[in-house]
Amino acid sequence: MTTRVTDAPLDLAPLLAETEDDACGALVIFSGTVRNTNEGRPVSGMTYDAHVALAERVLAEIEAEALARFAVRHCRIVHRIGALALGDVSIYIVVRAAHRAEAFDAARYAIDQVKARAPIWKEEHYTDGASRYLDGTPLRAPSPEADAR
Amino acid sequence: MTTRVTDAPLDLAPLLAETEDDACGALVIFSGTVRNTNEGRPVSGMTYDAHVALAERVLAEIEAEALARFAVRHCRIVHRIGALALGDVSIYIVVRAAHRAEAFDAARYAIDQVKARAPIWKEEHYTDGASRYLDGTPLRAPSPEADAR
Amino acid sequence: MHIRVTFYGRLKQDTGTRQAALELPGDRATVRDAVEAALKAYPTLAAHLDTLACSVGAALADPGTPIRDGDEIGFLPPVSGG
Amino acid sequence: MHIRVTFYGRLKQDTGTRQAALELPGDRATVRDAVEAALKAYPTLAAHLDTLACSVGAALADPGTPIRDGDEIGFLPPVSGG
Repeated sequence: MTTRVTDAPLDLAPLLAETEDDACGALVIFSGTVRNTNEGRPVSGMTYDAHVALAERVLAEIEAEALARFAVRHCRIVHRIGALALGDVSIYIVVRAAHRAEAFDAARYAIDQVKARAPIWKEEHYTDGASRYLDGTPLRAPSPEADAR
Repeated sequence: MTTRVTDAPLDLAPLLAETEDDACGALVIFSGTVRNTNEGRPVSGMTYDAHVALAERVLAEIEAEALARFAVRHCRIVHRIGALALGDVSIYIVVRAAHRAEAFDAARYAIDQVKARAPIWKEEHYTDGASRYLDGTPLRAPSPEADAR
Repeated sequence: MHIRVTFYGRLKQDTGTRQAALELPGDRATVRDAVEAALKAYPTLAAHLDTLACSVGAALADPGTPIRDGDEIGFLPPVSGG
Repeated sequence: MHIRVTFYGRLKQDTGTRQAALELPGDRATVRDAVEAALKAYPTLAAHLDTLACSVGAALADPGTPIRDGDEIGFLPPVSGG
């Protein structure tokens, strides 16, 4: 089974290799990295928590939605959890399409959806030793109407 | 001097290394690759010609414009020329910013500008042995008014 | 009925607990019943009820979703991944 | 005045030439004069004049841009990089 959520450092090369496709002229990659400040406070690192089984499902769903909504041929998402240092990569999104506009749109869709829907939580650590969980987006269960569609 | 136009295969790793920056939380990479069809014709490869000295200047200008117009901290562009096979990478654009929206916008700006302004030409080779130069965008010299601003 | 509840993100911090076993009366229950039982055991959850979501196993669940003996109920605060 | 002209992209194909030496009369000239001289030597350029751009050295140039002995004038058809 493809792993999308892992506590190991993320590696871009295998994502590029598994999506290689001569029918694609455009590749867009998004990556999130741990930033050294947030709202003016100096940050020393970040701990990511996740509901791994549900997050795996949600990331796979977002990949499938990107393929269904945009003219793209590949969308792969991997997210790291656990303790990350400054500069560490927390997420890679790799999109390949025939043309660039669709690749950009799909990558943007994917990261926006990950932030809104993936059951993943950031705890920010500060250089003064304090830490806090970041505010986020409340999850909603899919409505029965949506299921029936 | 930084090289932005080369006939050697492009390598992403040094671009990522030279733009590493803890102040950035978002990385967007665009890459163009040689596609196996165009307008329904099977393609076997692509030859890129360039006015190298002018192209180096134009790519550096586009990098600087991306930094000036968007809240991004790094923009690097490299373009390959010469004979490329299917799937080969013709261009990498690497953008790093504090936040993702600006990184996406700047990467998109950069590739749009490269296509409109860089003195680079594609000759497409087809599997039947034919080839043709692709239609493109006429260049315009910067107007004296623009220079005076 | 025995269930397990798992607290994620700041709920783990606020309850001081990653996972706990709870007992629900009777043999029919819903996610709503699990939340009420967890609230009794972990009163600090009260501050999070407005933005709480729940999972049953590997799926998001509504308050009315039925649960069975042995289910694992996830308590999910607002998400902030990426 | 001696100049060099360089043909890029499809202009290289249409003229059959990458680079050529041209002689311009007198010691004052502009890009326009270089284009006229190139057109005499390579009549197939006529089809491309509407969309032609020129460079002098490593800079884009207007038709009125002055050129000097030894300059290299680039003949640039519409671009298609990326």
